[in-house]
Amino acid sequence: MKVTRRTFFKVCAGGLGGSTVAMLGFSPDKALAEVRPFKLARSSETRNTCPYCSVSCGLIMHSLGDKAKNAEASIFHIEGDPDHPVNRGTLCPKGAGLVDFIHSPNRLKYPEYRAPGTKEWRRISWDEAFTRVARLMKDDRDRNFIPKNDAGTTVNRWLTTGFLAASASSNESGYITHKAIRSTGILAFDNQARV
Amino acid sequence: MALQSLDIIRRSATTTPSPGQRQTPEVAKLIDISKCIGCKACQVACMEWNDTRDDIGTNHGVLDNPLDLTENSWTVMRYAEVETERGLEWLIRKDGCMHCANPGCLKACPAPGAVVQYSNGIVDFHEENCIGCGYCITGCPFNIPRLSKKDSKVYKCTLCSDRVAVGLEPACVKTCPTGAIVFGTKEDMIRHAEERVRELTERGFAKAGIYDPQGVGGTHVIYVLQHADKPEAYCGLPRNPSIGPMVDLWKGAAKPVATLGLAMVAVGAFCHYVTKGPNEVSEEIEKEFEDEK
Amino acid sequence: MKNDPKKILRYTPFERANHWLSAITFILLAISGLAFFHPAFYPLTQLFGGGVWTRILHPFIGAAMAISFGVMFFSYRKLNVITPTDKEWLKHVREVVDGDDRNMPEAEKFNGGQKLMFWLLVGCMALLILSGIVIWRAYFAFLFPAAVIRLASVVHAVAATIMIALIIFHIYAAIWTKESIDAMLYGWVRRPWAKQHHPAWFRQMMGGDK
Amino acid sequence: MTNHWVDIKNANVIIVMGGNAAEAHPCGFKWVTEAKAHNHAQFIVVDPRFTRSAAVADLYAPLRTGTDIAFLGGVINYLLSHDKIQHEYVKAYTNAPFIVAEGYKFDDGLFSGYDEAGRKYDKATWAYELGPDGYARIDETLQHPRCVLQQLKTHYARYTPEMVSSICGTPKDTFLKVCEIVATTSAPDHTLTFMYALGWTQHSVGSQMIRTAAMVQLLLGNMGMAGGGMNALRGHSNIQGLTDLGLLSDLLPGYLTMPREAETDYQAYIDKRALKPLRPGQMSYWQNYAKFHVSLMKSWFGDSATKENNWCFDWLPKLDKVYDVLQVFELMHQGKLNGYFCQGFNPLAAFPNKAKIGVALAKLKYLVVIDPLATETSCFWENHGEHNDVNPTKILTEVIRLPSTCFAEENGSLTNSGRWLQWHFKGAEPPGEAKPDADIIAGIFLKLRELYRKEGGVFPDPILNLTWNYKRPHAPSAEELAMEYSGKALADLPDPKDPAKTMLMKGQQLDGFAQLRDDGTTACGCWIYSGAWTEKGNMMARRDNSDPSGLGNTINWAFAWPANRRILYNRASCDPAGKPWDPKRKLIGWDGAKWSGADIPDFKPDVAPNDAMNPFIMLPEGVGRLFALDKMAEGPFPEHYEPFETPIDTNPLHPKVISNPAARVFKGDLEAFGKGKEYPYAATTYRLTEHFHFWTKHTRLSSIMQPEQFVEISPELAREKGIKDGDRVKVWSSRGFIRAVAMVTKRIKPLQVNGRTVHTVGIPLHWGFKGLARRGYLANILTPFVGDANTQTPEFKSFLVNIEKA
Repeated sequence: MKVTRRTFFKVCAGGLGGSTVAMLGFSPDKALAEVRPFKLARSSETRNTCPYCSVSCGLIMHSLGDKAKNAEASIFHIEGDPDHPVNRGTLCPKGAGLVDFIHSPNRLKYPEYRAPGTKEWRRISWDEAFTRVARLMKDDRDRNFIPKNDAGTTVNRWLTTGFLAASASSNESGYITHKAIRSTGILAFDNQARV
Repeated sequence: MALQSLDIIRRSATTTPSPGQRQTPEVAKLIDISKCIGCKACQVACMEWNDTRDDIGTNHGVLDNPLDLTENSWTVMRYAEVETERGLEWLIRKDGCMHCANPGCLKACPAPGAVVQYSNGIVDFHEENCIGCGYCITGCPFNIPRLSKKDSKVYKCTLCSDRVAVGLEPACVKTCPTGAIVFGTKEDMIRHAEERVRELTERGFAKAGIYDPQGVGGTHVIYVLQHADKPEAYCGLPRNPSIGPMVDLWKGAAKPVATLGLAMVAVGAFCHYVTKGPNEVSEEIEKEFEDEK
Repeated sequence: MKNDPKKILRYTPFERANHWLSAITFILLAISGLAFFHPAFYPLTQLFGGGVWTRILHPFIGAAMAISFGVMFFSYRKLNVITPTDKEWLKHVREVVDGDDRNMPEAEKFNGGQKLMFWLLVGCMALLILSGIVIWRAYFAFLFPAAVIRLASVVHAVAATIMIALIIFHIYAAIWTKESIDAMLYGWVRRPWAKQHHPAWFRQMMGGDK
Repeated sequence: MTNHWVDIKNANVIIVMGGNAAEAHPCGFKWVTEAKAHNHAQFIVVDPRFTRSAAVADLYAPLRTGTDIAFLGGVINYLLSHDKIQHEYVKAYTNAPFIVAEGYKFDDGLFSGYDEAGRKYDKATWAYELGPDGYARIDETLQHPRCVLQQLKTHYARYTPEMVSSICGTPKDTFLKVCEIVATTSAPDHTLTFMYALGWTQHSVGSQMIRTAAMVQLLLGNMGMAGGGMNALRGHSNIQGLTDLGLLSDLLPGYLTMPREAETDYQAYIDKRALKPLRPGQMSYWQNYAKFHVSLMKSWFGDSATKENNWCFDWLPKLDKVYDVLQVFELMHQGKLNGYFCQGFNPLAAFPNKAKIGVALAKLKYLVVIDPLATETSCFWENHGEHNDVNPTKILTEVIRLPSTCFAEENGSLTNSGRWLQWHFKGAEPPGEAKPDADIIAGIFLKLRELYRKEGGVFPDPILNLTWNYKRPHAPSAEELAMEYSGKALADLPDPKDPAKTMLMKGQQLDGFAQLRDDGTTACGCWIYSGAWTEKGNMMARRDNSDPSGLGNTINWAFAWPANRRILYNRASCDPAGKPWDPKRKLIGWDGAKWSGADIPDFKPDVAPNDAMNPFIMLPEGVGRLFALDKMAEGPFPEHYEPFETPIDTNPLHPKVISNPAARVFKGDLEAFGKGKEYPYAATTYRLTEHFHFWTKHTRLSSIMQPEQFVEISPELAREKGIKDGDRVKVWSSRGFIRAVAMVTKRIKPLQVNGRTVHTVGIPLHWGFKGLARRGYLANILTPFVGDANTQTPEFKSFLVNIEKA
């Protein structure tokens, strides 16, 4: 094919024209930028207390959904409660990252059982779990409960099972734990107060 | 169109004026290093609010972690153990975008609307317009923007423009346990900073001062430094930051000069052709070879 | 296509193909580079599929051109050694511009102007390659300190501007000097053309001092 | 805390010692920065490490770990010898004028009555001299050679600045500078506050460290004052609550104490605790013990608890000794325990000597773990290479792991360090099948009760008769439980002022513990929490943060125990005539008829000033104790004893008695203590601000902030050992080793102690073999199995290690 000078010019002119058209604004332009939409605009807010240290900062937890029947709440953001007299809206690095604690991949989801000498967990039902724990407790208590000491004094204690209580659980959990555990006669009872 | 778009006073790679009729108060974030305990709550709150998560890294023999700003860490604490006349001092600086009044990133950016500046002073990146060239990194006097390995767009602190737009303080400001980071109008922040400098002077920090570098037109993130005479002691805070001659030349004079120059070459050529006509083989030589035929 | 047995071969097919490869890549580079250089040219990114694609493609096209230009450089570097004749030629360049080449020293395959152009392009190209690597964000920029990147950005812009100007000039010279484009398109030139513009080369091709 | 977080802003001088508030309690620490900014407060940090708290301090004083008593004893000596005490306060509100019984003495490191074989004291001589009226004798002139003040002077005269510097390694001028600043607060209108935490408690002499500081506060007249007090910054969010609720071997809710096996008689049990006044006109509030105890038993056993059966006194187990965690793990290690429950607790990481803990757990028949997270303890049988090198097939413990909810998924209250009970609300459903702790306890308990009901068994009475009248027995609600511990009337209660009127009707919630009775007509699960849920509703959920006094007491925010009181001993903020020591910080005042003001008065509201009643109403003598009587295991005055692992292998004060003579040490552990020759470096474990115990390594954000285990050493030690910043090092004690990254920092300084250089190795403890953060060694691999003589809190803060490049 012989490209004459004329055709060459035509090609060049075409290219130039095309780019000029583009430059004149025929190309799709982007919308003028604006700030990211505010992510809490309609989230549900729940008041809570930071579970880490004993400053007990006030929290506001923001969750998905408006608590309608068909929506399942999931907390996606937590920030300090500005009305709280101690933290006044602030949070420390641990508290500011609480949302990742709630959604930690290491959260336990189901009761699990590890048989003696085995290498893995087996998922069990709550009923199985409670039944097994109660059975172990009763067998041990019945076998080792000490109603009277050597001197014949009533002591009513059970020393072969112990209980370590949580220290980030609520007063209500703590209270019912104390009540239930003491009723069995357990004395090896402690919490995180020391460590 | 949302109202905030009207607050844009400057837009990268745009030759026509931005809408600028609507005025909002000029804001500033004040970081008082003398109150900072380096707890990193700001780092966490930033990631949490902006839904970014950096890699779980390693320890490098320092408390700093992540070690540097990344596309996911828009702010990091930098720790300097400095011996001064007062003995050992631990100067801990929250590093991040300074939101310059005269932003080098915006100047350098070739993509229209990828970097914008609002009338409240916030310099924001709009990643949907970002082409990933990294010119903003070249233009920034504070070495702030970071290119994402995932999407090849740059990211940096937005000063929580989304929060500020609805009347909230930035996430790092809200979370700061000791009130080392405060937020308000720039005027109020300067006043607050002056009070802090007075108090520090009383406590024996004779050279306490405000860091609001004028080389970039002032910033919308300002520091109170115990030793304002030694900004470098704070993990290399630049003493007199400015956009710099190279970037100025590149994104300043060079643009019109070069464009004009090229146009003149083209026009010159055209004129030459029109005036002098084509350069053809002379009749004489043509004849010479006609003989041969 | 040698349609006239009396024509002289000026450029081999390979040379021509490579020249046009350089030319095309250069044009693409110039368009995309200008798009980043000045907002007025930014819409040119549409030709490449938008800003991001332009950013991605530009350095790769640059790498392609670097290779093709490199080949040209090695093929022509000896032919472009500037001789005293060329210097003489350059002293009389105004006459050429005025369209009067009667008193010019005899040009070889390339005249003094072309040789000067060659070396200027080589210089620009070298600067562009070097500075281009420094500012290639995706792969190399993180290796360099900010000050070096800033300098490289300026060097890249300046070298590119000069090179575009040179190429505009080069294209114009080709348009102005009739039949030059045919030479690069088809490879063969008419003998009168050769004698007119490159007498020394013409003689050499004719096998003696005709 | 005797005071509360916001009150710190009222201080003139703040000392953070035995803690690192900026790092461990950043949001509470804000009130330190507020005090500095708005109250011109001086802020002092005393710590072996230049901490994040020190970063913002006006003065930092280094000291060797475990020598705080020497430091504070030196402060006491300075205050007494420079006459920088609040005289009027000391005379009226402390036992300084009280005369100590004859026979009390202190000699060469030991107090009178020491039994070396039993490692304990006969405390008979640690007493007041009593008059014929049964009251303690006092000398108002404070000159009697046996009065407490004179004894105090003699005791601490040995703690000279030179001695302090030699023991602690604190430069003498720095120590004196601290003393000078502390002394400024002896002015009645100036206060000092101490903020401390595990840096004091986790020593073999931890309780005495705290006591020494409390004595400083009494001498300076800072107890009961706004901006003063002794402020224990508790650890977990509800460790205060769990302690208040008595979840400890020897406690019942509200600091009631469990009976010992020798206490066979109910009335004797009560009488021993219902202390009679030791001075005329004193309140001695524990006289009401029976009311609290009977109401508790009514709450637990309902109608089964009757006057006739001594309110089920026999149903409470009787202690033969205290079963603190060290004791329990010692027994477990001996194979004497079969079962163990860990509810939200990670003992494999949290108790000293991990190797011993691991072996102990493997001897159990069953282990039940209730936790929201996959803890190391629940996985103690898993092999995790170098980090947990065990053989699962050899571990025959049955492990049951039960998922519990986290804070966000339940309602309830937490008690903060300032004693505020604050209610929180559920915001989302728990993951999978996780259940609230209360439901899990209910599930186990009801199943156990069902078995006893069906099969019978040993002594089932307390189990079968425990009150369990919750609307949904398997899921008691937090609201029901809160109402139960707050207490209610079991019969119509007459108004004590006018018996014709009814104060409360049967079934109504009590207004507070003042309404409790010992006749079985009130039930209250925790007397000090009484009033948390009244007929007006849930006081813990109150949200009025108004602060009319400006002192930050916000008394309508949530509920503070006791009786919503925000600052304990606040009667002591006024002089004996009832005028505030500092009118600018007036907490309460006498209005002619009663006490009232910005806080709830910690006093009998209608007792006028200048009456004999003194401010410390819980104590039989009504005054603060500079001399502790028999309340402490190792002596009535704190004495410096070296940590059980001391780098100097001596005690400069008394080389014959080096470490706490009254601390309990188990056989085998004593022999395992390291000596300075083999393990030359003082080590201390601690927390970092980025993490919370072994918990946040499961949290991505926290793991990003501090991903990998490290230890901190000084540049000098690093040079000696050829260690560079960022190198991996091995740190070992006589119990095991860890490997970690070395952080070489100027923030840890070698100290000059007893004529030689002592280096410190700092060991943060947040890593383990589970979690999102990089795997690491549990730091308790290194720590010694010995605790404080009074509380048995393990000595995590002072031990010996060696270090080398790994």
